[in-house]
Formats: sequence, structure tokens, C-alpha cells
Amino acid sequence: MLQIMEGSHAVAEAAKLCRPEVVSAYPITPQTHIVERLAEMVADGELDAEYLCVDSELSALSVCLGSSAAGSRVYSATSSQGLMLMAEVVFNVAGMRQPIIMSIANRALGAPLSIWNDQQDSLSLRDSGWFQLYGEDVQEMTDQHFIAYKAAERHDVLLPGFVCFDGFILSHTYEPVDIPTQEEIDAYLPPYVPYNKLDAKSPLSMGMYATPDYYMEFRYETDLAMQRAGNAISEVGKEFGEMFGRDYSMHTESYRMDDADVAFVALGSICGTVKDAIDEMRADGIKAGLVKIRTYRPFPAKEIAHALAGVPKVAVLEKNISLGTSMKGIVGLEVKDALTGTGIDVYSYVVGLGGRDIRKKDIRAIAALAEKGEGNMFYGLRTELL
Amino acid sequence: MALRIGAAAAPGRAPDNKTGSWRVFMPIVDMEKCTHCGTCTLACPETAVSDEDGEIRFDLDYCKGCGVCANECPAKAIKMILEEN
Amino acid sequence: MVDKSLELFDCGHRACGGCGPAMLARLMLKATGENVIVVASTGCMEVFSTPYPETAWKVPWIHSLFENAAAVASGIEASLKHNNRTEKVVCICGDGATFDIGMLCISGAFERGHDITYICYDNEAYMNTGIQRSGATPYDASTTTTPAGRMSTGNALPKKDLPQILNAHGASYVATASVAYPMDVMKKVEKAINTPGACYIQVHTPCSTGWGFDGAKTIEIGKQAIECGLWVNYEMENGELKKAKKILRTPVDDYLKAQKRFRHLFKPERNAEEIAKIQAIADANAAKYNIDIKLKE
Amino acid sequence: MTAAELIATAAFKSGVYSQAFPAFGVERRGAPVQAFVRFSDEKIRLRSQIYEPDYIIVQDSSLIADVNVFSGLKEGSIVLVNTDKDTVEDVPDGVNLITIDATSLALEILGLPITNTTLMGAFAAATGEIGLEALEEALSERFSGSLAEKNIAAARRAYELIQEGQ
Repeated sequence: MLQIMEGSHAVAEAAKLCRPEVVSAYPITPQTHIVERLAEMVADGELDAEYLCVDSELSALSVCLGSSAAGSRVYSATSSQGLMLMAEVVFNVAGMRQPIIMSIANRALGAPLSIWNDQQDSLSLRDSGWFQLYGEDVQEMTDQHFIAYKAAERHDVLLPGFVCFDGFILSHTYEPVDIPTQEEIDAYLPPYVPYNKLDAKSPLSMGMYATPDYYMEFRYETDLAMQRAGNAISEVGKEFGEMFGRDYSMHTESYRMDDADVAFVALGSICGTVKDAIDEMRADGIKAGLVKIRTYRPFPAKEIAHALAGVPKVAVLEKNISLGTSMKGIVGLEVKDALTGTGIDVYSYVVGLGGRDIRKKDIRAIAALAEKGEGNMFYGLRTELL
Repeated sequence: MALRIGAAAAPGRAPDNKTGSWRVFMPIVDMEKCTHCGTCTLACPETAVSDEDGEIRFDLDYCKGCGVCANECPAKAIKMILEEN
Repeated sequence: MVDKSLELFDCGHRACGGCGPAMLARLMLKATGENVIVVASTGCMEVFSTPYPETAWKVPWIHSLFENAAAVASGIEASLKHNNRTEKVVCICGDGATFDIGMLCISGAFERGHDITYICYDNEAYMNTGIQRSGATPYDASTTTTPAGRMSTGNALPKKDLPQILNAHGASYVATASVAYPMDVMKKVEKAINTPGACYIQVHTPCSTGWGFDGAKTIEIGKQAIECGLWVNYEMENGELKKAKKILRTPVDDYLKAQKRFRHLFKPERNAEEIAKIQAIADANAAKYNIDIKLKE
Repeated sequence: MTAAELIATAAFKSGVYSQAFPAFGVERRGAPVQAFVRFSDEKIRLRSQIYEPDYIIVQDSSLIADVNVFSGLKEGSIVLVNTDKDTVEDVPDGVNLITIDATSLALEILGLPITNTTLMGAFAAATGEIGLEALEEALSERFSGSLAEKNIAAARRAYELIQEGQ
């Protein structure tokens, strides 16, 4: 049943429905409403979990790692600087193959300090071994939590995952969302069965060190697991669709891509604005389309190449910057790689950094730039300041 | 041997590494002097000294020859001698 | 009760001969028994005991990172509590991981009061990376980052008083011990794991490689540290000093002379001024913990 | 933001899609803030801020001197201003101005100068976009007990005042 709710509260509801045994997080804007709501749920007895208020994000994810290793399903959430403070643990959790799910309310990184949205934080950890899902609206980001746990915990995956959504733009927006019932989620998401578990009845050493004779093979195995995570996300996304009517079997969503002359590629909330802009452009005879990336890690290169096949110009909207690279955008570099040999022109447009608003007219202007072959640039700079 | 996910391992493989080869000096015990006080068995960092059936035994597969047992023996019953190859 | 015959730390590990921390690992597990989960920090002990796939630990053991053992232990304890499990949670971490990089996570864990025992194996420097100074390095010790030289007499800072810091967190049991006294180590570990809440034990574990002495003398050096008052074995319960090992104190000279890390205090000639400062540290310890045995005239 | 949330909730209860979000800032209590609401028969995808609003609610008329609150208004737009005066300066031509002394009303009924609910009632009456019933439903979800009753009373009173005035 649809109800109207703040994005953060919908995420908290989703986390609760997944029945985590331990929740640990450190407050950071714009993630705070999620963990405040979870703390309330524990205080009110709605959620039977250990809620640990910790000293830092470093401790928050370390606590989660310990609980997960002891066999519990765990949950955390963070943003921006918090994710950076966690970074060492982020890589460690993936290497230790603990299927922890963490919500990322995307926010820019300092300096300069900014509490506002872009996606630099999670995209900067693209190589950490966590799969990454991005939601376009409150419904999608809510559903992605159920999918993430189910995929992560599969024994052919055993990898942690980020569920990412744009800070403020989605985390602080009230909009209608369908929250499944506990019975429904219990039927969808089975209890967590750990693979490696700290247990006195069956001793195991976890997180050992590997000499050069072993290290590469562990990294190789983790990469294989990441590839399998793609299949798993697709399969459990399809199952989700069968149960709830919202299908997530695809890692991407194509919008009005038939006969498109210019295609946008983007992640997250900007996709809604792009869709509205595309409708306007189409009405004006400009044949534009969108390929939205929902699963960014593992990178669905084949699916993207298929979706973009035959499109002359591709404009990747980047809420990030890969400083010192030719394209300037992280995602564009990967899209371009996915399209190697096709002759398709791929351009990155750095937009919306640090909360700069993005409007339909901006999207239209970027389409025009792509048509002219101008790209790999910042869009929307206040040139009077430069 | 296949890798275990997450660089995890069950106990049991450490003894594969025979640290006895590190040794230069080896312990010998004079059972006439030994009082079975237990100092050597407790002090050994290698778990390589045992007191079984009235005999002090050194597990030379693992004894690194550090000499803590000899140094600490209150009865001076243990000596370290240069080991012949 | 402690079962002295129980061996849960396997042979075949790669510690140096006469390793103080390896002694502690054995003693600690004799005291905990099998119903325990051990959390290790990155450090010498972790490296010498767990090269994949050869773990020396016959109990559940986990290592995550250098600085986060106390937080990982907190998470394990929360999970055990949630599932009514009975294993004790014990951290075993070096002094660098404890005094320096791990302080944040330790402070949080002790503030929250998790039912964990945190044991620091204190060998007074970063031994794993090659003997660099830590917050536990004693005054005037020469390390690779505080080398003695023409303009330096070694480490210029005093050893941080970590037991008092954790005492101030409200820890129910805080103790110091030394591998030179194995029965005392086991007794204190047993007491800590059976005391509810976060407990801390700091164990002096001489390091022959880092301090510069013959590995046969690990225990001897440990005893000398206690006998001169530079290391004090004591227990604090609920914030109060309960017991400190009484001694007939000797001058600090013999303890210092026995180790290369203090050699510069005696060559080319005895540095009376610096040694007097170290003696003053021992004197202050003796006064603070009231450890001097008073003989009748 | 509370007013925006309540309007979005009431609109949703009236059977349309809605979206409310703040102009995310670091402002402390008392500083000027903006919040936006969209409602539509279709699912709302647009995420940009609102630059050409159909309606503007000004909760504190003293802001008009400092902030260009009328920016982007079109012919036929409605501006609802909380003021004890009858007129407001600088309202663009073609824009319908409606004033209400929401502060006095809130003080009278709630005992507090919190104008969210009175302005909601006024907004419902002025625009016809949300029904009084949906508004009351939203309020009774948000507040409980006598607080809900008082807020509903305040909204209803404002609703009636505006209706009488039109």
C-alpha cells in the first residue's frame, strides 16, 4: 500500500524489515534521519536489535564486521566523510567476504566542506569489493535494500553492498512509497546463514594474512564473486518483481531509447529529471533517451553496450569528478570502455557537484553539446567567479 | 588445496611449519636434577617442552633453541648445547 | 579453574626464539579455555601466528585491522548477547595498536562497557614494522624512530599511563602483569573474563629482538623490570587500586644495562643525569603503588 | 518543512502524487528557509528545485524585505502571506495576493506562534488543491490527542476565514 514518507524513514523501514540483529552507525548529515529512526524503533521495541552508538564511522563498520563474523545480519548507514573514515574497513569487509549492507546517503567530499549531494563518496570506493546499487526514487532505493541483502548473503556471492541514494534530494524528500509487510519480506528474504562464523564449537581463524603465494588468488576469487554478484542481483531482482510487482532483473533501465540520437547515462535521482527533459525534447522532435544505471558494481558493461548500441552520441551525467583524467567523469570512462570498438562518441559532463541544482533546461543544453561533439567538461560553472 | 573464502582457515596446519630447523643450540635435561616444577613447560613459547611419565621431553620438531627453559630452570637441570648437523 | 595442561596455541608459529608475546598467547589461552573468541590487531603476534593457512589458534580467532580490534570485539559481543551465546570475547593487541592507533575504538568500547577483555601485549614499541617508538616506549629507549645520537638520548617522552586512562572510563577490572610471572598472568586473565563489563590487562612481554638481549633471558629481563620498579604489577577493581606486587627494589642500572636499547646510557661512559631521571620514574612508581618492602633496620 | 510535508501528505490523501523537500541548508533555528511541494496526477520524477511556482506561501512577511520571495511567479499564481496587514508591497502584477494573520490565529487557538497548520488551512481554501478532510487526516496522523484537535481547529478556522473572504 502506498504511503507518504520521508526517504530516510523508508530506508529505516526497509532496514528494519530485513531483521538486522546488530545496527551500528555514527551520525552524519544527510544520513542521520535513517539511524535516528532505527534507534527509535529499537527504543520502542519495534525492532529487536542491538543498536550500538559508537565513537566514529571507523568503529561503526568495525562493529558490524565483528557482528557479521559472529554470524549476525547487520546494518549500517553513512555518507561522505564518514565513508572515507571507514574506507580501510570497507576494503577489509569485502576481503573478509562479510555480506554487510550499508546505506549511503550520497554527499560531496571536502574540501571545501559541503553537506550537499553528489556521488563522489561511494563512486570513489568503486574498487573496494562492495557491490553498489543506486536508486532513482524513494521506492527504488527502498526496494534495493531487500535485494541487496538477498544477493549479498548468497554463498556464491558473500560480498557486502552499498545501497546508494542522493543525499537530501532523496533522503529528505517526502513522497509516496510502498513499504512491504514483514510477512512479505520474511517470505522473500530467508534468515542469514553464515559461511565463515566465529564459533567456539567449530574454531576458525578469520582475516589471516596472505603471503605473495596466496594473495593474488584471494583477490581473483573476490573478483569472481563480484561477477557472480551481478547474476545474483539480477536473479533476486527478478524474484522481487514476481512477489512485489516491481522488477529489478535488469542492472539498467532504458527510457525512450528507441531510435535515440543522443542517449544520457546517469545514476540516481537525476534520472527522474532527465526523463522529464527527454519527454519535452521528444515533443520538440529531439530524439533523446536515457540508460539509467542501477547496478554500478559490478559494472554491467554488456547490458550498457547493448542498450546503447547504434546510438551516435552518449552523454554521461557525472555527479563526481575523476580529477586529472581525460574525461573528467568516473562513469564515462567505464561507459566508454564498454563501448570500445563501436564508434559511439561518449562524453562526460560533470554536473551537480556539492548540491548544485540540475534542471530540465540543463539536460537539454547538455544534449545540444553532445550533438555538437563538445564534452568531457564541467557543465553549469559560474564563469563569473573564475 | 582450494582457498577458503575470506582468508579463513581451520586450526591444524601450523605444525606443518617445523620450526626446529631454526635451532642452533639444543636443550638437554639432567633428570637427576629435575624437580618437575613445571617452569620449563610453562615458559616455552613453542609449546615444545612436556613433562610426561616423569620425563622432560623436548619436541625438536618445533624447539627453536631459544634457551628460556634452561635459563629459567630453578634446579639448573637444563643445558643448551651446540647441535651437530 | 585454569587448566595448565590445556594447549590451545599451536606449535609451528613463526615468532622469534624466546618471544614474550608468544609466551603470553599460550598462557592467555590456558586461562580462557576453549569457550572464547579472540580478536587480534595487526601486529607481530598476528603475523607470526596466522600466515594463511597455518593458524596457531585452536580457538575462534579474527583479525581485521590495526586499530579496530576493540570495535570488532564490541560487535562480536553484541552478536553473542543477541543470541544468548556464552563465549568470552578477548582482544590481544600490541602496544602500538593499543596506546596509539587503537585509542578511539578502545575508548568507545570501554565507554559502552561491552563484556570484553582487552589484553595488550606490551613490548614497548612497534616491533612488527621494525622497532619504532610507540606511546608505550619507555623514556630514553632507543628505537628506530627515536634513535640515540649525539643530540638525543632516545625516546624523549614518558610511557603513557594507559591503565589509568581505561580506569577513568569506568572499567571494572584493570590489571598489569608480566610474562615473567606466568601464574599471575593466567590468574588475571581468568579474573578478567569472569568480570562483567570491559576489562583491561596490560602484560609486559619483553622482546629480545627489539630490546636487544638474548632470547633465553625474556623472563629474566621481565623480572628485572619489576624488581627495579620500572614495571609494576597491580590490579584495580572498580577504580580502586587493590593489589600491587611488593618488591625489594634494586637500582635501575642492571635492567637498563642488560638491553641494547639503553646501551647509549652507558657508553662511552655512564650518563648519570639520564639514568637519574629513569631512576626517578621507578621511584615515582614505587611511591604511587606502594611497592617497596620495608626492611627492619 | 513541516508545512511542506503536511501539504504533500494532505495532497497525497486527496488522491494525487506529491513530493515535498526542503531547500537543504545549514540554517539554524529562526533563519529563513525554503521548502518545495509538487503534486500531480502522474508519478513525479522531476527532482530540481521549483523556479516557477504556482503558489507561494510566505510564513513570515518580514522576509519580503530581504528575500525575493516572489521570484518566478506567473500570471494567475497565488501568494499567501502571513501578515496582520491588508496589503503587501512588491507583489508582481497579475499575481493574486491573499493575506491571513496566521500568527494571531495560531496564538489564539494553539497558544503558540506556530503557523504551519493555519497556513495549510488557508492554502486549502485559497487554492482548492487539497480538501479540508484530507488536511484533517494528515494532521491527525502527524499529531495526537488534544494537539491534533487544536491543529485541526486552527486549520479549519483559517480555511473558513479565507473562504469567507473570497
